Order: sequence, then C-alpha cells, then structure tokens
Amino acid sequence: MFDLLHHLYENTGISHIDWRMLVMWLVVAGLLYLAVYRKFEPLLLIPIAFGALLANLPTEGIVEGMEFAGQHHPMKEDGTGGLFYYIFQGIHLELFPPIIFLGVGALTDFGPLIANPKTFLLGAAAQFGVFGVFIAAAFMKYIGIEYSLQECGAISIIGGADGPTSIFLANKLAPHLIGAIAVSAYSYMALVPVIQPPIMRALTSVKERGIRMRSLRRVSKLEKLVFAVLIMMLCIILVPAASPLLFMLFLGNFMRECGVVDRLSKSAQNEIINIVTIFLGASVGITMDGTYFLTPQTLGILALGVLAFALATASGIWMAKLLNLVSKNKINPLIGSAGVSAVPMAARVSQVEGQKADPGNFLLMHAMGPNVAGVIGTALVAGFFMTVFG
Amino acid sequence: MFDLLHHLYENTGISHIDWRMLVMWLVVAGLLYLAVYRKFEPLLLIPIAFGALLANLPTEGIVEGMEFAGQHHPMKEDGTGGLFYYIFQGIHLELFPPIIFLGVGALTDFGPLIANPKTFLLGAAAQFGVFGVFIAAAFMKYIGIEYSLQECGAISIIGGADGPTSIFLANKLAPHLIGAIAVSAYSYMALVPVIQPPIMRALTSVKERGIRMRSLRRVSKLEKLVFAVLIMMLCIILVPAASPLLFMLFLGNFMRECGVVDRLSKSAQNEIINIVTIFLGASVGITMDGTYFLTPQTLGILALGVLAFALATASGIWMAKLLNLVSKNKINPLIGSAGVSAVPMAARVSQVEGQKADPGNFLLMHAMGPNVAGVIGTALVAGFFMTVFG
Amino acid sequence: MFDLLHHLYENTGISHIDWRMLVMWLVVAGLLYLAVYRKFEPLLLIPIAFGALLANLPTEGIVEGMEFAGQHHPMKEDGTGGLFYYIFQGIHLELFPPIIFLGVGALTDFGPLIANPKTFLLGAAAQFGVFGVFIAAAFMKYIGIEYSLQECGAISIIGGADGPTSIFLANKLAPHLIGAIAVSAYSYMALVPVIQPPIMRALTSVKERGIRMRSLRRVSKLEKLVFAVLIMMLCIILVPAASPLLFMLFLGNFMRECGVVDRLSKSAQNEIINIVTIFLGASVGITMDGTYFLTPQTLGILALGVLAFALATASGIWMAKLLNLVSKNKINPLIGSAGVSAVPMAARVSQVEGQKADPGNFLLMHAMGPNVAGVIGTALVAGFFMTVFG
Amino acid sequence: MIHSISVLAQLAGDASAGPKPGGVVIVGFLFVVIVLALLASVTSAIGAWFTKQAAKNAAQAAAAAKSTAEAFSQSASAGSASSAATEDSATGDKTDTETDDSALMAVIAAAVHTVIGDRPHRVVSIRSSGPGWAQEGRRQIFSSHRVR
Amino acid sequence: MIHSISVLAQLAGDASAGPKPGGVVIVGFLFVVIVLALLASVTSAIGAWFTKQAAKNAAQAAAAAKSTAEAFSQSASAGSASSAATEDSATGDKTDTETDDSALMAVIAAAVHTVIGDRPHRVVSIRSSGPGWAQEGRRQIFSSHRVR
Amino acid sequence: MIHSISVLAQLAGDASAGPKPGGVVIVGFLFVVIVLALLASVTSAIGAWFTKQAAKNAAQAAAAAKSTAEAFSQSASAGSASSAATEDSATGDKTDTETDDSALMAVIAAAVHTVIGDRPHRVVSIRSSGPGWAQEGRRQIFSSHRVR
Ligand code: NA
Ligand code: NA
Ligand code: NA
Repeated sequence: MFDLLHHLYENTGISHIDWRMLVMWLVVAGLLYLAVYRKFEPLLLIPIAFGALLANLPTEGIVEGMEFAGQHHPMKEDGTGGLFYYIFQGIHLELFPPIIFLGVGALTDFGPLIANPKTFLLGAAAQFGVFGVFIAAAFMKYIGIEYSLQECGAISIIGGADGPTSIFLANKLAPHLIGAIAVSAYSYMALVPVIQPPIMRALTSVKERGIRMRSLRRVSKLEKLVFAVLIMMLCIILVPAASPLLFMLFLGNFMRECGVVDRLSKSAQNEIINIVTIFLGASVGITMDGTYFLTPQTLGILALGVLAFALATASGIWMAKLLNLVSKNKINPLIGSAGVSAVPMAARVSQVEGQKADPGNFLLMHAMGPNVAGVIGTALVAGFFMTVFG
Repeated sequence: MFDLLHHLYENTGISHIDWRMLVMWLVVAGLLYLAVYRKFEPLLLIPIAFGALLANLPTEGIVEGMEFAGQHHPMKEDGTGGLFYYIFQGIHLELFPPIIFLGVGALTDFGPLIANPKTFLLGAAAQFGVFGVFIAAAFMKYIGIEYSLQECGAISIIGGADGPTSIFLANKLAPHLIGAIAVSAYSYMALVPVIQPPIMRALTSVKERGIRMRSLRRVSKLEKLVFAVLIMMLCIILVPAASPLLFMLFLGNFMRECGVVDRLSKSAQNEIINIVTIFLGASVGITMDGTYFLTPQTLGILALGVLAFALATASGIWMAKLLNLVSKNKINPLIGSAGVSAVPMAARVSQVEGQKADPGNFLLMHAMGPNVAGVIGTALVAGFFMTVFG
Repeated sequence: MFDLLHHLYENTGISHIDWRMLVMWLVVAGLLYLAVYRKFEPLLLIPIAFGALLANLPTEGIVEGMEFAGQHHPMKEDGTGGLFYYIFQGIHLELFPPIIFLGVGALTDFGPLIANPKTFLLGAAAQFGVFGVFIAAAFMKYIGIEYSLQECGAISIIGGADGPTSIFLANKLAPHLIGAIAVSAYSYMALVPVIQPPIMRALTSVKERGIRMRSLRRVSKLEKLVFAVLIMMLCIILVPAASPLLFMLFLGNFMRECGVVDRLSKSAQNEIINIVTIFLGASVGITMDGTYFLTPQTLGILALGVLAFALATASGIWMAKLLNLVSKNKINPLIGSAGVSAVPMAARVSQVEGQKADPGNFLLMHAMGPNVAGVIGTALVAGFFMTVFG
Repeated sequence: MIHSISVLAQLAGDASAGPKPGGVVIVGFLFVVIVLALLASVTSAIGAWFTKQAAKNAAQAAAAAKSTAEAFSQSASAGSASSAATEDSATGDKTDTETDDSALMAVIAAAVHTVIGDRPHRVVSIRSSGPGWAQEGRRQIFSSHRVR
Repeated sequence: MIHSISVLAQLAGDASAGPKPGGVVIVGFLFVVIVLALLASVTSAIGAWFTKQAAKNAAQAAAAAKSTAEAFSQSASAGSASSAATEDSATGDKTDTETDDSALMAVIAAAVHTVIGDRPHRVVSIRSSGPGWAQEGRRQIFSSHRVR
Repeated sequence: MIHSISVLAQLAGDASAGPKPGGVVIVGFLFVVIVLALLASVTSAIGAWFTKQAAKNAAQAAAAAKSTAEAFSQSASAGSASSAATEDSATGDKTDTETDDSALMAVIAAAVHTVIGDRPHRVVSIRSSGPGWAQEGRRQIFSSHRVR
C-alpha cells in the first residue's frame, strides 16, 4: 500500500512545478485580465490564455505526441496522443486558419473597397510595417537576439494585424514561435486605439484631417460577385502560396453576397468560426510552454510587434498623402492607417480621429476600404514569404 | 537578387495556365450563373463551382497528397497534405454522404408514404431510370465512348436524383468521375421542372391527370417511429451495403419524430448539414481538373444524365397507371413522376401539373410519398451496385 | 446470372442473423421505449440504442477496421474503415468526453457551490458510491462473475452518475465494457427520481428534512472567474490524469461567466455539445454487439450500477448529518443525496423531497452545490483510477 | 423471393464470365422492386394495426378526457375540455394517440379553466418539458433564480 | 511587371548566397504594392463597366416596371407600382439591377394592389423562395399541411 | 496530506503484489475527500476575500454613483440614478461589483434622463458592446449603413 501511495504522490504534479511555470501563470493572469476587463480580443485571448495555463501545469493526456520547441513528448502507452495532439493538428495541418477565413469572408463587406479601389494602395502601403520589421528583426542580432530569416518573416507578419494569417505563416516558417506571435498579434490588434492615434496626429495637419471624402457609390450584388471571383483568381495566380487563405476568404464572401445560400453563409459566420476559434486559440496557447517561452527571443517579438504596428500605421498615412499629390478626389489621410487591417478596429479609429477634427465627417465606410484591402495584402505577403523561405 | 526574382516568377502560376483551365473557368462561370441567377441547387453548386475553379488554378497548399484521375500530387515537403487532401477525406472515407443523410432524415416527413404505402412502388418503378441508363451507358461504346461496368453503375445512379447517394456510389465505383456525376445530378435535379412536365403530359390523358385522390389519414408519432426502425432494419438486412446511408437517414428521422431530442434534431437539420454541405461541395469540385474533366466521357455523362431523368419520370408514371389497373383507390399518375426523388421539386411539379388539369386538385402530399420512397429506393440500388461491383 | 443471384443472396444479411441479435433487438426496443415514452435521458439513449441496433444487424461499411471485445473486423478492401471506425475515434482517442465537458462547463453555474463551499464535502462523500461498488465488483468473483481490477474501476465509476466521465474511464480501463457501462450510467441517472427518495426518507428524520438553510449569498463575476481558474489549477496539479476533462470543464465555465465571449459560450452549449452527443451516443451503442454484450458480466454491471447509486445517495446524506454535528449553519441532509451528480435531476429530487416535509422550503439552489461538486469529484476519482491502473 | 427472381434471370442468358449488363439490369431492377414491395407490405401491416388501435384509443381517450375533466373541475364546463381534446386530434402530427397524453391534456385544460374562469380561452400549445441533461440544467438554473 | 521590379532589385546588390534581408524587403514590398495596384485597376475596370451598365439598366427598368404594371392592373394607380420600383432601387444591396427582377416586383406590386384595393399599402419585402433542397423540403412540408 | 493518508493506509495491509482492492478503496476515497476538502478551503478563502471586498466596493460604488450622476445632470433627479444603481445590484449574476461599471451605469442613467426628461423611464438593460472581431465587424458594417 505504500507502493500505491508513493505511486500516487509521484503522479501528482506537485514535484514538476518550476519557477518558469509560476511566471507563465502571471502572464496568463495578465492575458485573462486584458481579455475580460479590458476587452482585448477576448474571443482569441481567453482560449489562448487557458491553453497557455494548461501548457504550464503538470498534465497527463494533454500534450503526449506533440513536438514543439525542440521538445518531443512521447505518445501514451497505448499509442494514442494527448487531447491537444489531435486538436493541434488543426494548426499543424493548416486547417484552422483557412476555415477561419471562410467565416471572415462571410462576415466581410468588400463594398467600400469596390467603390473606391484606390484604397487598395493604402492597404498595400501598410504592408511596409511588415517589411520594415523584417529588417529590424534581422538586425536584432546586433543587440544579441538572433532570428533566422524564416523567423524574421514569421515575426514581421505581426505588422499585418491579421491573426489567422500570422498563425498560418508562423506554422510554416517558425512553429516554435506560434504562441508568442499570436499573442503579440492579437494583443496589439486590441491596442490599435492606443497605438495609432498619436502617430496619426503627428503625421497629419489639421486641414488634412478635415478632408471630407465623396460618398461612396452603391455596389450591386453582381459587381460584388464578379469582384470576389476575379480577385480570388488573380491573387491565386500571382501568389499561389496564399491559395488556402484567399480561396476560403472569397468563397465565404461569395456565399455572403450571392443571397441564395443564406444557411451556408450563416453557418460560416457562426457555428464554423466559433467552433474553430475555441480550438485554434487553445492550440496556440498550448505551445506557450514556459521553458521555451521565457526567452529574450519572445521579448524581442513583443518589441518588434509594436514597432510593426507603428510602421504600418505611418506608411498607410504616407501613402494617402502621396496619392493626394496626384489625385483629384482627395483622400483623408486618416483612413490610411486603417490599411493595417485589424478589422474593424482600425477603421473605427479613423472615424473617431476624423470626428475630432470635424464632427460632421464620417470616415468609417471610407476606412473600411483600406481595412479589408489590408487583409488581402497581408495574405499576399504571407504567400510571398512562403514562396521565398518555405 | 535575380535568383530571388526568378524564383518568385517561377512560383507565380502564370506559366501553368493552359487552355483547358480557361475552358473550365467558363464552365464555372456557367455553374455560378445557374446557381445564383437561376437558383439551380445553389447550396451545392456554389461550393462545387468554387472547388472546380480552384482545381483549375495554379495553386499551392491545396491538392498536395491527393490522388485522382490517375494523377498523383505528391505531399508537401514537410510531409503534410494540402488543404483539400484533408477535406476530401470526408468523401474518400465516405463520411460526408451518410452525415448529410442524417440531416436529410431529420428534414423528411415519411407520413405521406406511411399513409399510402402503395407509393413505395412508384418509387421503385422510378429506379428504372437508373437501370435503363446503365444499359445505355454500356452501349455507349458503340459510339466510341467506353465505360467500364463500374463506371456505368456510378453514372446511372444519376437517375436516382439523389446527390449524396450519387457521390457515395461514385467514390466507390468510379472516383475519377465524382465531379461530373455530382454536377450532372444536381443540375438535372434543378431542371426537374423543365424536364418532367412534357413527359408527364405526353404519357397521361386529361382524365387521368384529373384523378382526385383520397385524402391521407393522419399518422401517429408511434407509427412513424415504428416505421423508421422496422424499415431501417429490413433495408439493412436485405441490402447491407446501403447500411451507412440508411442508418443515418432513419436515425435522423427518428430524432425528428420522437419529439424528445429536439436539440439534436435541429442540429442535424442545420449546423451539421450546413457545415458538411460546404465541404462536400468544395471537395466534389476539386476533382474537376480540366485535364481530366474535358473528355468525351464527361460529355457522355451529361447526356446520359438527362436520359436517366426522363426514363425515371416515365417509368414512375407507367407504374401508377399499372397500379390503377388492379387497384380500387385510383392513383393520379402525375404523382408517379415524383418517384424520381429530387425532393421536393418533383413533388411540386406533380402538384403544379395536377392543378393545371383541375385547379381544385391538391396532389402535393400524395406526391411526397413516392418522392421519399425514391430516396430509399435509390439508396438500395446503390447498395445493389456496390454488392455486384464493389 | 446464377452466379450473380447467388452472390446477391450471400450478400444479404439474412444468413447472418442469430438469436443474440434478436435478444439485442428487444433490448434496443426497451431502450427506445424508455427514452421516448419515459424520457430516460433521451439525448444519449436514442443514439446509443440506434448504435446498438446497428451493431446487431448484418452491415457493410460500418464496423470495418474496428476492434472491440476481442473481435477484430478487418478493413475494407480499399484499405479504408467503416463509418463507425472513424466516428468511434472520437471515443478511442478520448476526444468526445472532454468536448462534452466543454459544453457542460458552459452550461454549469458554480455559484451555489462557491457560496457554500462546505457542499464540496457532500460531493466528496457521494464518491463512496464508487469505491463501495469497486469492492463489491471485486467480490463478484465469489458468485462466479470475475472482473479484473481495471474492470472494477471502470464499472464502479457508474456510481459517479456522470456519463462522459464513465465513457472516458471505461475507454482507458475496459474498452469492451463501454456499452454496458454507458447504458447503465445513463439509465440509472434517469432513474434517480425512483432510486433516491426511499433511501433519503429512510436515512433522515422528519425534523432533519425540515431544516431550512440560510439563503445563499450572491457571487460576483470576478469571484466565479477566480474560482474557475484556481480550482482548475489545483485539480490538475493534484490529479494530472483528470486534466482533459477538468481543463475543458473550466474553460467552458470561464467562457460562460466572463461575459465577453458569448458567441463561443453559446456554441459550446449548443452546436458543439449537440453534434458530439449524437456521434458519442451512436459510437457507444456500436460496441453493444450481442455476442459480447449478452454475458453474465453485463448483467453484473447492471446490478452493480444500481448499488452504486444507492450507496452514493446514502453516503452523501450521512456526510451531511456528520457535518451538522460540527457546524453551526445546519445543512438539510436531503441535499447530501445531490452529491451523486446526475445534474440536475438529483438536485430536483432534493427540492421535491424537501417540499414534501415543508412546502415552504426551497432546497434546489442549495442542492446545486453538492450536485456540481459531484461532477468535479467523479472526474478526480476517474483520474485516481487512471493513475493507479492506467 | 430469390427463387422467383432466378426464373426471370434465365432470360438474361449465361453469366459465367462476370456480370453482364443485361443480367445486372434485370436482376437489379426486379430486386429493387421486390424489396420496395416488401417494405410497402410491412408498412401496410403496421398501418393496419395502428389504424385499428387508433380507433380504439380515440374512443377510450374521449371517454377518459371527459371523466377526468369533470373529476378535476366541477365548475369547468365540460365543453371546453372536450373541445381541447378535439383540437388535440385535429392538430395532428405532433400528438400521439396515447390515452395518457390526451387525458393529461384534458386535465390541463380543466385546470386552466379553473384558474382563468369563464373568460374565453384556448389551450394553444402544451409542451412536455425536454428531459435532456443540458437543456434541463439550464432551465433549472434559470427557474431556480425565480424560486429563490 | 517582373522586369520593372528587376530593375529596382539591382539596388539590393548581389544575392548569389541565398536571399538577403535587403533584397527580400525591396522585392517583397514592391511585389505586394504592384499586385495590389493591379487588383485596384481590375476593380476599377469592373466598377467602370458596372456603373455604365447600372445607369443603362436603371432607365430600362423604370420603363419596364411602368408598362408592366399598367398592363397587369388597369385599375391600379400607376403611382403605387412605380413607388415600389423606386423603393426597390433605393433599398440597395439586396436587389440586383436585372430587368426581370424589377419587372417581377412591379407585377407583384400591381397584383397586391388589385387584391387590397385602395387602402394604403406598401410592399415591404419580397423574398425569393430559397431553392435549397433542405430548406425547401421543410418549407414544403409545412405549407403542405395548410394545403391539405 | 500524503503523510496522514499513509497512516490510515496501513490498515489496508501489505500491497507488495500490486494494488489490492482494499488498499485502493481506502487510499482512493480518502484521497478524493481530502482533495475536495482542500478545494472547499480554497473556495472559502476566495469567498471570504470577496465578501470583504464586495462590502467595501458597494459602499464606494453607491457614493461614486451618486456624485457622478449629480455632476453630469443637475436637472436629473438623483433618485432615478440611484434607483438604477440599486437595480444593478439587485439584478445579480450579470453585473460585477467593480466601481467603474456602477459609475458607468449611473452616467448612462443620468444621460438618459437628460434626453428623455421627466417622463417615467427605467434603464432596463445596458449591454457592453461585444468586442469580438467578427461580431464587431458585422455590427460595424450594419451601423455604418445608417451612418452614411
Ligand atoms: Na493587414
Ligand atoms: Na431516387
Ligand atoms: Na458524481
């Protein structure tokens, strides 16, 4: 019977707790606080935080069979894996991000972008946030934090402010960084209303912020359908590596706009995206094992993330000012910052800042154009990185 | 850096586009037009069309690991498959069609069939559409299009006018034809209001079309439950190969009728069937690779499909007339055509044609009997083919 | 052609029917009657009964590749498994029970337990039902029914009155008994209003039954969130083997209580739990192959199950009386029986019995405390058994 | 069944070298027709039994409903109870013909009458409480808040 | 496109030893900007075509709506029909500009007018019957109960 | 904890040859009871802390609510604001006791009063805007149509 007791004690996890776990518990508490009380992207951060908590507890039947961060957890004795070995396949096999994009497509109205195609360029400019940080990440070696070029690519995509795309690319180029990259991306997306306004005000004059834009023309159903099909085809032909994301995005959008498959479109907008979000979030969290998470590399990612958002914001604004030099219909540069994606937070920030300059100015719909263009742009950048480094 | 540019160019898909893809794009445009503007079974045709479009674009991360039409796409470098390698498992492992049948069962009211069991025979007669086309397909070799007997079986099931059953059987007997068979089945199901009426009018006299049928007795809950269980048992005992489809159909129906598991029944009718429909449709489409789709075989399938529908319609009507020779309670032969399945379109056609002959005649409920009998009948025929050729 | 007919006949299942199947059909009819007309846990019993019916019919394409009860069904010729080979993976890989617990957590209000933590001890006491029956099962060998210690563990967990936990543990310790254990657990859970009251009345005096308890304090959102996180951490640290169940339970509960992810919480409460329930139930049923089910062992499980429920009920009541010896705030011993779990039936029984003694007494909320404590307790017991025997 | 098919099957000629299209079609179509005819007969048999039972039960139910209603509420006009019962059988699909359900409905109708009195009313829908754990759990939690 | 990038790419220097950060950034950013510019042009072209078509169709639709409405219901005030048509084009998103849909709407408006007469009314919503098998099936079953 | 179990475990005798039923039962049941007792103590501790905090916060919140309400709307009767705050605490489960939420509610109540004036009104429900990307996205799109 002492054997039994000894066996029982050895199987409690008390002896397996180390200081890194304790630190991670505090990180989790912080994430939960931000998610619940500061409403930082709670749909993702709550599952992520719970996954991270689980990763830093002495569990059984959870991570068996998983392989991350150089650590291989062996399978269970009966040859099966732990619970998250199976759930994580959704990320490992790159199923979850495209499925989330199906829902995002079904939730997105491309009307404002179609009505004002110039805003594609604002979404393009904002991708400089990604490339600028790519350089910055590569230069981090001079302050002692070295990233491979693959890692630089995975990290820099944080500047695209698009969760599923970041996870998709990170799984390809730097799977051990998925947790840090996803947390960084979602946290800064939630911080968009804090990060962007000072930059927006610094780079624009009061007069520019007061520009009123021509109201957008109505876009017919057929035009939206043609747009979805043609843009999907073009994107896939030019950047085949982005196929899974962009195919699903535009399939979802076509279902939304065609008006004859409402039951499918509603399922994509609700059941499908909700179910996948829970499992995606928890899977991302499970990679945040303290042993590997608490490194200078991870802190570096947090620093680079905020830089990426700032750069993307600035370059969107600069592009808007550049376009105003050559274009008759003036663009309010405040909508340039919406090119960062972070749908729809960034567009709302444009609206709020615009109304501060002129309370009668409604920029929201105009800002939705670069906002959704940024989603497409970032998916293409991910495809570019996968082509170059994959 | 030129290396990089060269690499980038080689990875765009521009060089991979060939004329067959262009033709398939037109086919896709046609399917989308029919689905959205002519409302041809859009729930299936839109996902199918998008899948077919994707199959005819130069993609990455989509078809890796798939094997269809004699072409084997190798796995990705990291040993994982493309997005549709995994989604397509739902068809390859024969999971999607039975799950769709769970939903169909939960959506089907067998009451009219129970109240008038003779209509089982109309559903049986309509299966002649399948067998007649089986012969026709076998004889196509004399005009230069040769099908194996397996292929004949898979093609002829189009006459059963039942999408999931067609896909189920095609996956077993002729996986390379899944796309053509599914498109043919769904398109003709949508065309039922065009194909059937001339045949119905040609084969019946005005007097026959005016027959008013005795109104159906009410069927109690218990009777519906007993029916579901007993018919399921009989079907499985007599045609074990049809077990997966018929088990799910009657499980769904039992959940619907028992009245104590509404939350399960509603999930089967909505979430489950919607989610699976999207992925089933897109998976079917992905097999429509132009290289293999644009063959005389495929065109032959389209021709045989319409013949199958016509034959099924006619044989249902003949059987009704035959039954009237021996039966006291006359059957309006217009409901015979509903035996083709195509629930509930065919039943609605019976109703419309009946009212043209006599505006006070309501055949809809009577036509629902052969209509749902046709679903069971076609599943049994599929089981028969699987037994003989599987 | 005679070959064809012969082949066809051999492939009907008529020749495969034996008497054990017939007996199982009666068992299925009994289960369906109880589920539909006596409303015995129909959400689980209907899918289970259909699965059991299928297991006792001569099928094709259903059980290929499955291995249960010492019988190995070979794969299909094309190397794929039958429909339930894949669906059953949800149990075999231990995915369904944790996912069900996600929904259960999202449906559970731990408020009453937090407001009156002493009721944790009632939930603990009720676990004696499990351990008492463990001994009883081990002693069954003296009346000729021998169970291994693993089997004893799996059987005794029936006393925990918690379906998913029973299935989870049975899959680990005695997969061949899953069907009998699940049916026993769900049936007796449904019978709680029959089994418990006589025991409750026998063990309490009228005066005890009339005890009115202090009304429960309100529990704030933050407190519920802190409870969910801390209790989850403690449980996992102390009983790591119960991680999958308890992680999911408290993740679901956190999503429910935090109030910022309603769409996820509703998905967990509805879509996710409904979909999994159908497939879980049918998978459990499919193991009830007559050849292996109709043994003295199975009958023994039914007998032990009712004993387990009775013991759990009694020990919960005794613990309440014990607590009253040392505590100032008296506990009505009628809520002790709710420690058996069987949420919320057992709590309702407490309420009903309490009102029989004193119509103005409302015990329902008080009984919810031990009721949900019993869920946690049983998961911990399952973890204990897995640690000792796994 | 198999024998009668085999006679017809002769027409399709020799099948020694694997199945021939003609044979497959004849055997297959007959097979399907015969199986569905069998299903039709079984369904007819079930139907005949139920029709007989339903007639018997309906008579019993009407009687039971009337007496129960009177027993429960002397003041309730028997008319309202029996009209509820009538409506029951008219509503169709959703109600089964079991005696106890009809009786239950009459009881409820009578009870409603007692409470509401002579003002015009109609029992529109009676829903049995779903017994599922989850649904149940939630409903209990909600209703318990009112209880407290 | 590839050529013009390659000219700029020279600036990033030699890349013989695998991709260099500088090269990746210049090529990558230009690539993305050019692709999105291309998408912008395509979208503009689509938009230009549709704007022209929409103008043409709107004129045709108005005319068609008016004549059809008059043809169907002499007694119906043409006003109500054309106001329905106006509302149609105002409602935006949900309606496509196809002539036959507008005409259909005018027909329905006229028919409604014939039935309802002069009492004030307004066609609030016309929903095309969802053609899905499942939705359809259920709707049919429900509506059939009324038919019977 | 482990030590105290081990003392009791002696009663179950020698377990050198794998676990014995008796040993398993004694160790197991004690283990479960002790773990749940531990959970009970932790929960009690949490509860004690929160009860103390809640009392403190409630007092602060009431004060804060009153002053904020007065600050915002001189004309609003302080009564309506404090009644809203009362209702808040009565509604239970859904509201947390945080000061800023109560204050926010008072602010909203005051603002509503300013707009609606003296006509009788009641803040029935205040829902924080769900912050999820998707929900948010859709809501934005819808509301933007009105904005335009
Ligand atoms: Na972006
Ligand atoms: Na059919
Ligand atoms: Na329990």
